[in-house]
Amino acid sequence: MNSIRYKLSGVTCSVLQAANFRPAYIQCRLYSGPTSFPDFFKNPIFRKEEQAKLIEINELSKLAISPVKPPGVSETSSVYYDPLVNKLINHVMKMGKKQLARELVEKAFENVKRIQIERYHLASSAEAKAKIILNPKDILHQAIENCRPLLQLLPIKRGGIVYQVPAPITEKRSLFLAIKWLLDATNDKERTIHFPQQFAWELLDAANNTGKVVKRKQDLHRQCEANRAYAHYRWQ
Amino acid sequence: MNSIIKYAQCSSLSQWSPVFASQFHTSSALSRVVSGKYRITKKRDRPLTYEMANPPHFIAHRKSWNSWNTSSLKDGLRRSETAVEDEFIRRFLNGTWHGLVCSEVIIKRQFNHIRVAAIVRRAVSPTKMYFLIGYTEELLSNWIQCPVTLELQTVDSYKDVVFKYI
Amino acid sequence: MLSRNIRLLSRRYSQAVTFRTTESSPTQQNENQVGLFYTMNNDVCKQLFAHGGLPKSFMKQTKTFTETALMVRLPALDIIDCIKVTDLNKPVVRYVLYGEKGAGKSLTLAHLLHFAHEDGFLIVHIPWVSDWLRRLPRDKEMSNSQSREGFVDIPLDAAAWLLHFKMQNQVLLKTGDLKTSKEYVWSKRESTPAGAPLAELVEHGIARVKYACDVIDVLLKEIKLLSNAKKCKTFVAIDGFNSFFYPLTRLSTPTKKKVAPEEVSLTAPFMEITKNDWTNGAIVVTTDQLAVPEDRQENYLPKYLLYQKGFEHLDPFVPMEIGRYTEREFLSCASYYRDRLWLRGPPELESELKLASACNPYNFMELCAPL
Amino acid sequence: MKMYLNSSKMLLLTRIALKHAFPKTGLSSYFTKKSTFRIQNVYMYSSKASSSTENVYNNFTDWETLSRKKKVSKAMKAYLERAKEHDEFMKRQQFEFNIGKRHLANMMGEDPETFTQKDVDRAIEYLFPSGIYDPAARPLMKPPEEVFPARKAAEFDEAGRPHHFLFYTGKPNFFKLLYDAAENIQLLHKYEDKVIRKKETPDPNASLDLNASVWLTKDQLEQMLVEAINDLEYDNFKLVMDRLVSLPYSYRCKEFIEKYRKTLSTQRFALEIPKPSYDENGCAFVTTYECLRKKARGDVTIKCPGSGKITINGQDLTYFEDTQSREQVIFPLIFTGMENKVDVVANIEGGGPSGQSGAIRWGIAWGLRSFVDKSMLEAMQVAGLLTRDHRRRERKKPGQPGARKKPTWKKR
Amino acid sequence: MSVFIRHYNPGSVYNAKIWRFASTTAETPKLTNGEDDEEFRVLDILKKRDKLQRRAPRKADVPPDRAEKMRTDQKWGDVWPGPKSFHPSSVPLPIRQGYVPKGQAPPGKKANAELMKIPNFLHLTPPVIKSQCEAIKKFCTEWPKLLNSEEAIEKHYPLEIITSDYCHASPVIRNPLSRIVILRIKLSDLKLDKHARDKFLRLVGDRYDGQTDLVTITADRCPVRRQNLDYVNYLLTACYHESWNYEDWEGDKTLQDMEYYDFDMNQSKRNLVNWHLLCLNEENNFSDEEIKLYDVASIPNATEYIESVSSLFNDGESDATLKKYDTSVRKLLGLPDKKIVT
Repeated sequence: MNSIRYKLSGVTCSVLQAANFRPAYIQCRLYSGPTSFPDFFKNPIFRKEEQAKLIEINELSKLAISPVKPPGVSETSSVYYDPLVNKLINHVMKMGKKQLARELVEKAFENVKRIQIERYHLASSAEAKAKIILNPKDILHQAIENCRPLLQLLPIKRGGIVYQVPAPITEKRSLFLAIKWLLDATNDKERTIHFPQQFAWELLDAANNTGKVVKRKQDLHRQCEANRAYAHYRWQ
Repeated sequence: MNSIIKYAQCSSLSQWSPVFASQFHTSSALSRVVSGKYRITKKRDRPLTYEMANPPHFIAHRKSWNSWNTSSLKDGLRRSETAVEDEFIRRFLNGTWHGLVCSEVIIKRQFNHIRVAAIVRRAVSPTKMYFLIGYTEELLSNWIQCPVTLELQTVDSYKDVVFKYI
Repeated sequence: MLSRNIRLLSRRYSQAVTFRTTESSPTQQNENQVGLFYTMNNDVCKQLFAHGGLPKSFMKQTKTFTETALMVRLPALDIIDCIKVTDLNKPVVRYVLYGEKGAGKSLTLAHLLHFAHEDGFLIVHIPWVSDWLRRLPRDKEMSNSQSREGFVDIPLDAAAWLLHFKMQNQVLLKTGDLKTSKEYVWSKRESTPAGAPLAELVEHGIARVKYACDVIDVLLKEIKLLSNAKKCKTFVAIDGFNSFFYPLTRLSTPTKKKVAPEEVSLTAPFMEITKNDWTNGAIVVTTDQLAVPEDRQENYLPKYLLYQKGFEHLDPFVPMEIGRYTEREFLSCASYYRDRLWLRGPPELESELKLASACNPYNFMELCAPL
Repeated sequence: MKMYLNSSKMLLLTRIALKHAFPKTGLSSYFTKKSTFRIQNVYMYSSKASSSTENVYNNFTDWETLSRKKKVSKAMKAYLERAKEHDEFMKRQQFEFNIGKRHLANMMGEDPETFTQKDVDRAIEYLFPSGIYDPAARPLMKPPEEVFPARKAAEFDEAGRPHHFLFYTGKPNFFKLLYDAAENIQLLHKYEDKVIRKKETPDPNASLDLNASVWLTKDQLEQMLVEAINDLEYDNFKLVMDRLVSLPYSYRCKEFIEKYRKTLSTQRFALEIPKPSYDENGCAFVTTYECLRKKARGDVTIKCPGSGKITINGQDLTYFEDTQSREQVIFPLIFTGMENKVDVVANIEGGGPSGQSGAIRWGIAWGLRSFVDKSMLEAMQVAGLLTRDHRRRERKKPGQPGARKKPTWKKR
Repeated sequence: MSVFIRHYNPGSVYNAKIWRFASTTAETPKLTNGEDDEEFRVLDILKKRDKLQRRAPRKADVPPDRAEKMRTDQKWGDVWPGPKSFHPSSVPLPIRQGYVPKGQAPPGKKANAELMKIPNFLHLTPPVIKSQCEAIKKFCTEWPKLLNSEEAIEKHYPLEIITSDYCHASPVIRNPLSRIVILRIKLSDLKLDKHARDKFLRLVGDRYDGQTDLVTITADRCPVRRQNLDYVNYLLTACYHESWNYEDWEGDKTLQDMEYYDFDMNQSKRNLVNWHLLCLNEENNFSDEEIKLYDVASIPNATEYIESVSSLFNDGESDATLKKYDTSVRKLLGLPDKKIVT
């Protein structure tokens, strides 16, 4: 009897092999006690413009029925909240000291703003003044855009030799690399210069496409260009 | 008398005696806490009562206490004396009702009245059992200076008290 | 492009709410200028606040805003009226500014200094008392004073203060009618004759740093005499006065013994001058939680900060609360920041910041920094 | 000899049933070609409930009459014996339970007729307060069907012929379920083709919204089917049902799907929104007690015609120094745009700044529900402001530096 | 050595096929002996006689449970009069207790040691309690009508004596903790004038609690409660009378001892006088005593100033007292009033 049942289930699961999302089903609750939300809780949408989009395609009432996770501690729907800044703060944070990280990033933005206002006042003509971006958040977005790598090198072992194979990069990964490189560049400063000051300079350099981080990105691209011959190793 | 003993041996009474010869291990890895725990036998025929089936860390979780008195409360009185008396009562009962008590002895104290409860095997004639009841109550109340009453429940044989076999 | 029309929008928006006033001299300012900013011209500002008086963060703001603008607030106007009204031959009236951290006490004091300067007062101003008593930079020099044994001298700070005093009152000192009444002998060779102008006394103090503390002591006595003799109107301004009354200072004698404020040679003269036994002047003092360590910062009320001794020292004083921004002040400050490109974004940003900073001026400035 | 014949018949039967026992889904092509005729046959036979009128089965029935005269095998007799005995036992238990209930009602001095199971449990809890932590280990007096494990009714008749055509798969109910699902999928495919070819108009308004419910969990399914299911089979079940639901016209077999759906406790925020009560000078206020977050506990009162003043433990918003917790407190006010229309009074203790500000945030959001219109209520729900955050710091385990961090691996 | 009658009924090998059913075997149906299996009889060649005279266990004729015969409308109070460990045969309820893995039935009430262990309230069912209360009712005295509210009680019985008794399990009913006696009284009920109140508070020390205005005196020195009670009463009377008599050394009370702020004694009076004299630019060479005696009424609106200063010290510094102090100083110094934000 057993063999039949085995074959039976064998048959059905062979069909299922293709769509192998089985692990996703098992809700792992190895740890007793509520340290996280069960996985059928949806992520909150609390920013005004995202909600506006939802209302347009009147999706909101549908979502309102299913349970939703509460927004995190550092997330608010205020006008000056920016998820990218929040991510940056988390990257700067060490050993859970979020307040210190937030202060450092805010001081950096302040330095950026002071430098830009100074430049703004020094700029002579009107359109020179217009070119200067005053909002530090815009500068941050600009800097991140400039530092995002488009390709990455994957070490693939082929016949005993490890080749650096250029491969497409995901959105999250490129954002991570951009922020990481920015912080690396900031941290190899001399002792006497403080983090906010150095970080402000880095941001400004990256914003107008100069500076160490952008160079590092270009080196990576050049490397990828050089190794494009191995590109097909990705599939074997 | 000897038939009981013979009968007991052949039905491996040794498994019944409350204090089992649990294997005693000296090496550090194996000398973890084994008190109140029983190892699985090959033939899976060791009978366990509910009390023995639940190891000590299940007290108050799955099984309740055997002695009920106010000595363990905050600034309770006569802590050590009560413990010693309880132990004495238990040994006395196991001794006088030799081979008959097939569950643990439960001692409840209210003010100065002590109630001792146990499950006893119907292996002796009722007249003998009444004698034993009177005997224990009388002696215990003299020694502990408190009126002692015995509340027993009789059972056919050890098999009725068995909860599971390991 | 986007940022440009936002800037235009914010300018047009800020124009709607007037936040500036052209009336830049404190003497003429009155109620309808409350909540508006007036710009001090630079040289007066340099003259008054070169050696301290404005908080460091405010100095950075002035550099970024390329102008020093002070907001006209009610407590300052109140004190200015009181000073104008009191007839000067009555004993001196003492005002105590108190308020939360970052409520604007030092800036109100600066505003009053500007008024005193305009009104021709002789200014005796200590920018921050706990700089003397509680800040210990490496090169801080403490020595035992010669004239009064058992006291500790801080000659460098004294000299710096004399310089500050000279800078603030250079006009009055130059007119020369302030003479010393007595002859003072510093050492065998140096002495200042009676009738010498105060400027010379101050110069001597600056030159011979060793005697700076004694010079200050003498100077303040002289000022008292002069103001009693109606020669000059004196305006005493002390920021963080309550650190004089904290039981211990961070200074230590060469024998590494902790010093109480009474044993510091500079406290006595300033205690003297804050008494009300002289006339023809005004005293404005601020009590601040930041001037004392954590364990004495439960609340910001003056009697608590001044201890029993301080309170009785100043007793008939006028307590003046410096509160948070009112609705109008907050709006004008926000539009000023927008005008100075310090703040940008949609209008409801203001209501959010109003709630987040609880209208505390310093907090508001801090919150706007990264935006 | 008789024995041999008897068992051989059994073998024959098993081989037949076996061959047709495969569910349609995943049916490897090998079977379909060869014995399509047989499957219909078996198919008709299997739906026991539907009485098959075709006469093609008459010859089967006389097998039964034929076998009745046969001597029933010993195993069969033991099985029937056990089944009968079990029924008797259950009847006895039921009788004892009813008598016990009457006695208990009499003991507690209540009317035996209206003595519900809840009263029984409460009475037992009163009479036998065991003080044992584990609810399963406490004394209980439950009706027998809850106490004794459910057993399937007899599965095959005297002649030893199983009632269910999938009996020999070991889990007839479960595979029947998969079988029906597959069948429905076939139907929907056919219907889809009909819609495409014969332009039949699908029913426009009937639709199937499933986001308020989830598939039955494994043990609920086991309870329903009275069969043990392992994880692999449970995954297959969910997969098949999802496949069924994903079909465009799945609303046609809505009741089949609903049977295996467990509706989630719909966010009951919309249902009982507290009515604001009015204090002496007539302004409406709502107090939410029990605002929890991490270790912080407290309550928040919201007064409606207010001026946006916030008092926490008697102090202003400056009770929190760091801006992050201030922003958390004003988050719901800004989100609903009520920051100048509402006064907030909160007193809270325990936990740190982020715990306390989180508790106040939830309290404010929960209190604002009665001052806010429906659409904003939904917006708040989607923003997650109304969900109670029950997450707690996970305890540190012995032998580990933290709750989850393991000691660093040392080579030597 | 008592004689044993051995019963030995032949046959019926007890074919106890142990049914691995979790509930105690007493519960499960008794298996009937294996019926005449007509197949596979086990051939036993080495037929050993059953050496051991297996003594079948005595089939004591156990009377059926009392619970079965009970009527369902019986008076339960008579069946279970006092506290007694659980006994299955006299409790008609089919109770089960025991933790078992899922899918098994918990052990029944027969031979269930757990049910015997847990305390049971079978002797205190609601009807029994009601009947017992009825019985006791005639011994209780009725609560006096007048003492219907908290205030009435406090008015009539200001003095509160708190003693505690303990019940515990031991042959002796004595308990050392029961000797402690606590006396509690509201200070306002004691008729004390200003000086007496101040002295009483100094005597009582930290036994007096400011917020609740209660004096609590506890005594646990003496071994017996009665002695403690007398000691507590003695303490109260002694303090009370002591606080009334005025000793001569109380006269020279220094400034530090003052428990409240007295304007005349303090420095601010001196400031005021100096300030006043300076205004009139007279020479002030008063000594301390003269300053104390200096009558203040002559100084214009000084009284409001004095009262505001004392309230600042006595009622504690707060915005209100500060505002009062501000207005009074302005009036004193003749300054314009505080501008209010329009």
